[in-house]
Amino acid sequence: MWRILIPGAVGLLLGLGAYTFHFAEGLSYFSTDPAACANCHIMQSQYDSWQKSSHHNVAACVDCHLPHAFIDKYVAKAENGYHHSTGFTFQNFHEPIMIKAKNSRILQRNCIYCHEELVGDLAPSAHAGGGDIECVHCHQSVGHGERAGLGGPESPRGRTRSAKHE
Amino acid sequence: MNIETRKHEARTTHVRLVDVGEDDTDPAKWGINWPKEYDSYQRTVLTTRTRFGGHGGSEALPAEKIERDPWLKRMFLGYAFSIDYRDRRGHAYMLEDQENTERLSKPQSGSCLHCHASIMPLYRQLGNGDAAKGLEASYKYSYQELSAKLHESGNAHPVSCVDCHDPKTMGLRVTRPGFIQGIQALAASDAPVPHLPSVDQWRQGKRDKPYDPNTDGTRTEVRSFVCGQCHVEYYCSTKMPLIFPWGKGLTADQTEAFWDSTTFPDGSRFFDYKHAETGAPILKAQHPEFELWSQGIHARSGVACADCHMPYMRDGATKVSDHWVRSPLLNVNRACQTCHQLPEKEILDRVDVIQSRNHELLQRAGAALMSQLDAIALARTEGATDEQLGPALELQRKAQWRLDFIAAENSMGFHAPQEAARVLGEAADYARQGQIAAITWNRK
Amino acid sequence: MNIETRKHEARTTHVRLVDVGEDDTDPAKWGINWPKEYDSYQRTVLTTRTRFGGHGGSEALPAEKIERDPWLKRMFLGYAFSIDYRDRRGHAYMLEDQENTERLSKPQSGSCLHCHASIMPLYRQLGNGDAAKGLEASYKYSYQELSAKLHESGNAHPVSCVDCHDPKTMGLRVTRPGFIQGIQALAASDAPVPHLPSVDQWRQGKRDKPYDPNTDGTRTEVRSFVCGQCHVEYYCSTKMPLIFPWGKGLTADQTEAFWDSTTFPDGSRFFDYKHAETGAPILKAQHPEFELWSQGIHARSGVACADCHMPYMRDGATKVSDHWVRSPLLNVNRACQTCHQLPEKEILDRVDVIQSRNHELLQRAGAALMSQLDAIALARTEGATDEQLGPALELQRKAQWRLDFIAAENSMGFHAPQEAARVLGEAADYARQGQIAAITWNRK
Ligand code: HEC
Ligand code: HEC
Ligand code: HEC
Ligand code: HEC
Ligand code: HEC
Ligand code: HEC
Ligand code: HEC
Ligand code: HEC
Ligand code: HEC
Ligand code: HEC
Ligand code: HEC
Ligand code: HEC
Ligand code: HEC
Ligand code: HEC
Ligand SMILES: [Ca+2]
Ligand SMILES: [Ca+2]
Repeated sequence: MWRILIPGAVGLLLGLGAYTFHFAEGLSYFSTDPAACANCHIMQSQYDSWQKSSHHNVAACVDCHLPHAFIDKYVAKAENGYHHSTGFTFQNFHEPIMIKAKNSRILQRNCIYCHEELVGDLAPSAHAGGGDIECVHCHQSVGHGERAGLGGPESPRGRTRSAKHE
Repeated sequence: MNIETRKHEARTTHVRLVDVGEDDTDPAKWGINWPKEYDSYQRTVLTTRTRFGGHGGSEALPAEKIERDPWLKRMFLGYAFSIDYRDRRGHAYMLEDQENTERLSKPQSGSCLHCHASIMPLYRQLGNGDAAKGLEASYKYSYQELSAKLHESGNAHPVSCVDCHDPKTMGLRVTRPGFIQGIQALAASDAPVPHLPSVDQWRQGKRDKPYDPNTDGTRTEVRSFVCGQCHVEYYCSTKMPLIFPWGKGLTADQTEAFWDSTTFPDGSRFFDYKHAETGAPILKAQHPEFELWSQGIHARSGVACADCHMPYMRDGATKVSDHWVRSPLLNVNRACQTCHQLPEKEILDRVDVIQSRNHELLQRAGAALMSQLDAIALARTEGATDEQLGPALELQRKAQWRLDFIAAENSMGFHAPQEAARVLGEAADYARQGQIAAITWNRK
Repeated sequence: MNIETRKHEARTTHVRLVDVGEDDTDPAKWGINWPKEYDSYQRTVLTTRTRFGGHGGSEALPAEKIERDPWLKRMFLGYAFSIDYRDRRGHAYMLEDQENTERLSKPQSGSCLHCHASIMPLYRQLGNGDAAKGLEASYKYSYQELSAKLHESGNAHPVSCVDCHDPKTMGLRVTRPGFIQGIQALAASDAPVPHLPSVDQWRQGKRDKPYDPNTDGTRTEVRSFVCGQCHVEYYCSTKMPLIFPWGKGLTADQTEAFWDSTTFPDGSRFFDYKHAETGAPILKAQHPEFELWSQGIHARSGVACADCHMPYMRDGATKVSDHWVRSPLLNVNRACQTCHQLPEKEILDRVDVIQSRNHELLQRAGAALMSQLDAIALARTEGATDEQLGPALELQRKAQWRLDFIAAENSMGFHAPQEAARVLGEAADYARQGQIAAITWNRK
């Protein structure tokens, strides 16, 4: 009895997984094209905001959100791909979407990966929590502009980068 | 399969099943076209509660504020609010709660309906076509008379879709003559309004026609204006038409200056009531949410009432505004986390710190006022005359105005924490000065 | 080409040309290794001015605060601050300004140097190796004696690199025993410190050894701790060692409770001076920047002193911290605009609104205190005894503490706007209550 049920269940799960992953353009994880991320409308607002951000022509999604080291990249992709697909299918994730600690660390490493020369001389630190202050503590907006959020204000007097230079 | 349906939703666009027009005050009809908004709108019947928000008491009747804070009752002696003054609740109840308040045991004017019913068709009728004239007429009616007309005319609904939406375009708009006159007076003044850029723009323009919130206002501004139609300080009684005191600006001091420079049609000095104990000519402050919000950093940052009280919610692939207007603390992930990506608990803690400080200062100022009233009572027993107590009574008016401004405001200081604390600090100082004036009435 | 030179630059900055150690208090020597930071550090000699920040007066001498606000002088009567109390200025002057203040005409203790010189080697010497013991010893010396030792030992420099940096790693660290004892007492208490997560963590841990800011503190926290070594309220006189009053928490009320529960070695009640006019046992508040910042939304959001007062600046191919510690309003694009992407003018306007409200309330509370002093003086002429004036004098102590807490704090309320307003509101209320107590001294 069990012998039949369990493999059956497993098969079903696999099937569902595969279907979900495929249908949701999960395969797009193996592309670096930002549009691929935006295949999920849930990523749309980040996609749109990224296009307006200071980085849109120097960094794509994966440059910031996936490890640059080749192997990790595919691990992270598989992992995120799973979160995202299941999340997308079952709508059981927290909204607004918030970056997870693990992905914050990847992000931080990527900032430094590109800007190492610039920030290389910042003080080392023996302090709790490892040391670096997160770049996003001050540079929240580099990837997606100001966080207005859904229903936020449409730029009352320049809540935009350009305003910085008025 | 789930993903399929989502992709489908993403594509569907909106179709109208029934026509709606300016005279359609029944939300149910609009609900046929816009069921999602209507569903959430209907939830305003539900009971909600936060530490300071929503309402205590039973399903049937919200708790009495004047029993929770006895100093409130004493400060209102001589006015209807000392008879019955309760926690607010959801929009669905606005008409019924007004019809049932004991405050109606005193004569009240028809103007009261301006903010408690979907009254525009009735205003147009009273003003034959001109709603502003209709409002002006309405104060001469007793509440009961106008309420009867309202029910006959079939418009006895709480705030309804047509009050905030243009039935043709569904665009957001304001309808209330009280607000339109108020914001026009504000624009015509030179009070700084950094949070209303379109007013600054109008001021720099030709000024050939008055500021029009519906055409001049930005969408962000109108997302607050619609609430400013009602969540504001007002005069609403039987001596003159409803008025919003914005002609000198929106702060507690500027609105006080406006009332101080106002006289009744018979030329006598403006006040809302004479305090029953002391005889002071008191100004009553009512729910100045729009005014206090205007002093805060959120307003200045372009954050509108609707951003927090009607946040967008994702409904499948589309976004709808949550028409279950309520405390944002019941809805933190949509109301706050879109802008503040912090854990929900941290956000609630921050609000609690702000509200607790405000509550502490509010009680302190309330205690100061009570001491002043005691001192005046004592001076009377010592034989002080009205004239000798003049300074004390003027100070009571100033102190109560400030205390009530923050007590009647419904965010417990959140909408503008520093400004609320400043106003309460002044309230306590004036109350103590008044106490001193009373104690020293017989010294030169 | 260009890039190459930049890369070259980047690499060379790492290389150390000279060795530096714990006893190297001369910044010039460190400057050989880290010229960029040294250059900006040296700029602290420049005069700066904002509406409330930096200093007025001549190049030679900052303006007298006690002449700008006469009520300050009267509130300090009986204390050295009524003789000479000026605007602060840049770090470069801290030692010289201390040596030249008229306050030294009254006997002052050696502890004063804790925050005005690069004193650690001298402390180690006094405590044979143990700096904490060294500080403890220092209060027995007169200021002049210890200052002499400081000059002999060749450490007569203002705050220097070694005070905030570990010479081996250049990592940030605190050195001042006063701060270390203070933060340990705070950690040992149960006062909530949501802005210092590492303290909460330590509290949940074994607690086998005291909280260590240098190893337990996060980097973000240490970016404020280094300033908290000096920009804090303190006792620093001849009766007992220097102490930071943090054992019950950091708010104005909690630090007051700490002083109220403190006694002098001889068991007598703690106070800083007896007010010359009234005889009240007064508490003097000094620059509680760290304490007020702790109550604000920035602290709670992990925004450190250094974020605003030492923002990173691009210098060639690398980013360095601006060691020209000064008002961020002189540096808005770096100090604020990375986080607040608003026009500079808008940011300055927001600060001005906050500071203006605070300044208004400060003057109001100052006026209330002056009325209280007048009332006490009058009561004296009417023959009131110390005992009969007891309640009035206690209220003066409470009122002055709160007023001074915000007056001595140097951000004119910016570091925590609502909290500063709350404290000033209480100050005005207590001053008026004290006035009443004095007026009614002969009533039962
Ligand atoms: C220049 C770097 C950068 C690029 C390129 C970038 N992001 Fe981001 N992303 C960020 C930062 C910074 C955050 C905020 C992290 C935080 O708040 O701690 C973020 C956050 C997010 C989040 C979490 C939700 C949120 O809004 O905070 C999502 C989802 C996201 N990015 C998706 C994308 C997608 C999809 C793309 C490509 C279209 C993209 N990002 C491109 C830097 C980047
Ligand atoms: C299958 C649809 C889908 C695709 C394709 C997709 N995302 Fe997402 N993404 C989601 C969903 C759903 C979430 C929320 C998951 C959660 O919070 O658990 C999410 C969350 C995130 C987050 C923040 C949450 C976290 O795990 O830290 C980041 C960052 C992010 N996505 C980046 C990307 C990038 C970069 C790409 C393209 C390489 C991408 N996404 C492609 C659906 C998708
Ligand atoms: C794929 C490489 C890459 C990644 C990843 C990246 N950047 Fe950049 N960044 C650049 C380039 C190239 C520029 C433009 C040239 C310059 O100004 O240095 C730039 C510019 C900037 C600037 C200056 C312009 C502005 O937006 O103010 C900041 C700040 C910045 N990056 C911060 C970050 C942070 C923080 C992260 C991580 C969240 C990050 N960058 C991730 C390549 C990258
Ligand atoms: C930045 C978010 C925000 C904005 C913008 C805002 N509010 Fe609020 N409002 C709050 C919070 C938080 C509370 C406190 C709720 C509580 O105590 O439960 C509150 C309370 C209220 C209350 C009492 C709610 C209750 O449950 O009793 C009313 C009424 C109100 N606001 C109206 C307004 C109006 C009108 C505006 C615009 C003029 C406005 N608010 C703008 C966040 C906001
Ligand atoms: C036509 C007048 C009117 C308009 C327009 C209006 N309100 Fe109200 N609002 C009221 C009245 C009246 C009540 C109290 C109802 C009661 O207690 O019976 C109320 C109650 C509330 C409450 C308390 C709800 C609760 O559960 O305690 C909130 C929050 C609120 N309004 C916010 C808003 C916001 C935000 C807007 C604009 C989007 C708005 N209101 C527009 C008249 C109005
Ligand atoms: C300018 C708009 C406006 C006018 C005019 C107005 N109200 Fe209201 N009323 C409100 C708002 C907004 C609330 C909800 C906020 C609150 O309760 O403070 C409210 C709440 C109430 C409540 C429920 C809470 C309570 O106070 O017990 C009653 C009853 C009430 N009003 C009666 C009246 C009466 C009677 C009049 C006429 C004298 C009147 N209203 C005039 C806007 C108005
Ligand atoms: C107190 C004011 C108010 C009332 C009453 C009101 N709405 Fe709205 N409505 C809003 C606001 C604010 C928005 C957001 C508009 C924007 O940002 O453009 C909105 C948006 C909408 C939208 C646009 C889509 C969306 O959800 O954002 C529709 C459709 C809508 N409302 C339908 C209705 C219906 C149907 C009713 C009556 C059952 C109603 N509204 C009552 C204030 C109101
Ligand atoms: C549409 C964006 C937006 C929304 C929604 C929003 N905020 Fe804010 N909030 C801001 C901005 C902008 C500031 C000003 C500081 C800044 O410039 O970052 C701010 C400041 C604050 C502050 C610090 C200022 C103060 O008054 O102490 C608190 C606390 C706060 N918000 C809480 C909340 C809460 C609680 C909610 C939800 C009820 C909320 N915010 C909703 C954008 C928003
Ligand atoms: C979010 C930014 C911010 C943070 C964080 C901050 N400050 Fe400030 N600080 C200011 C501003 C703005 C002023 C007002 C400057 C003025 O009036 O010119 C100020 C004023 C001061 C002054 C007086 C400056 C002068 O020119 O007279 C001192 C001293 C000071 N701060 C110390 C501190 C210390 C110590 C900390 C940390 C415990 C701190 N600040 C944290 C922004 C900040
Ligand atoms: C060793 C003690 C000490 C330390 C550590 C210290 N300060 Fe100071 N600070 C002072 C003294 C003393 C003055 C006043 C100097 C004078 O007026 O002669 C001062 C002055 C200032 C001023 C006023 C400058 C001006 O131009 O008016 C600011 C701003 C300031 N400090 C901020 C900070 C910040 C931020 C930190 C930490 C990064 C810090 N300080 C660390 C003792 C210290
Ligand atoms: C706990 C640290 C600390 C101690 C102890 C300390 N100071 Fe200061 N002092 C400061 C800081 C920080 C400032 C700059 C902020 C300000 O001026 O309010 C300052 C400013 C000054 C100034 C310049 C502004 C003014 O007040 O005229 C003088 C002079 C001065 N201190 C003298 C002294 C004397 C004398 C003592 C001993 C009785 C002393 N200090 C003890 C930290 C300290
Ligand atoms: C405490 C705030 C803070 C933190 C944390 C921070 N930065 Fe910055 N960063 C700044 C400021 C301020 C500037 C502007 C400097 C200037 O304009 O001179 C800046 C500038 C930059 C620039 C642009 C330089 C230029 O003008 O081209 C880059 C790139 C950058 N930072 C990257 C980073 C990275 C990567 C990290 C994390 C390792 C980081 N930052 C952490 C405050 C910060
Ligand atoms: C009042 C405290 C203080 C003093 C004194 C001080 N620094 Fe710093 N220093 C800091 C802070 C804060 C940072 C930022 C550390 C971080 O990145 O978290 C810093 C960072 C540095 C760094 C790392 C790179 C950078 O610029 O961020 C160097 C190198 C440095 N300082 C050198 C010096 C030298 C040389 C002196 C003496 C001329 C000196 N410091 C004096 C507080 C101080
Ligand atoms: C490292 C980031 C950072 C820096 C630097 C910073 N802020 Fe803020 N600021 C914040 C955050 C976070 C909040 C809290 C509101 C929120 O969550 O958005 C805030 C809130 C505020 C507020 C509203 C709260 C209040 O106290 O009224 C003002 C005003 C403000 N900041 C001004 C400034 C000024 C002026 C400066 C520079 C002197 C500055 N900030 C520097 C991050 C920063
Ligand atoms: Ca009124
Ligand atoms: Ca002290």
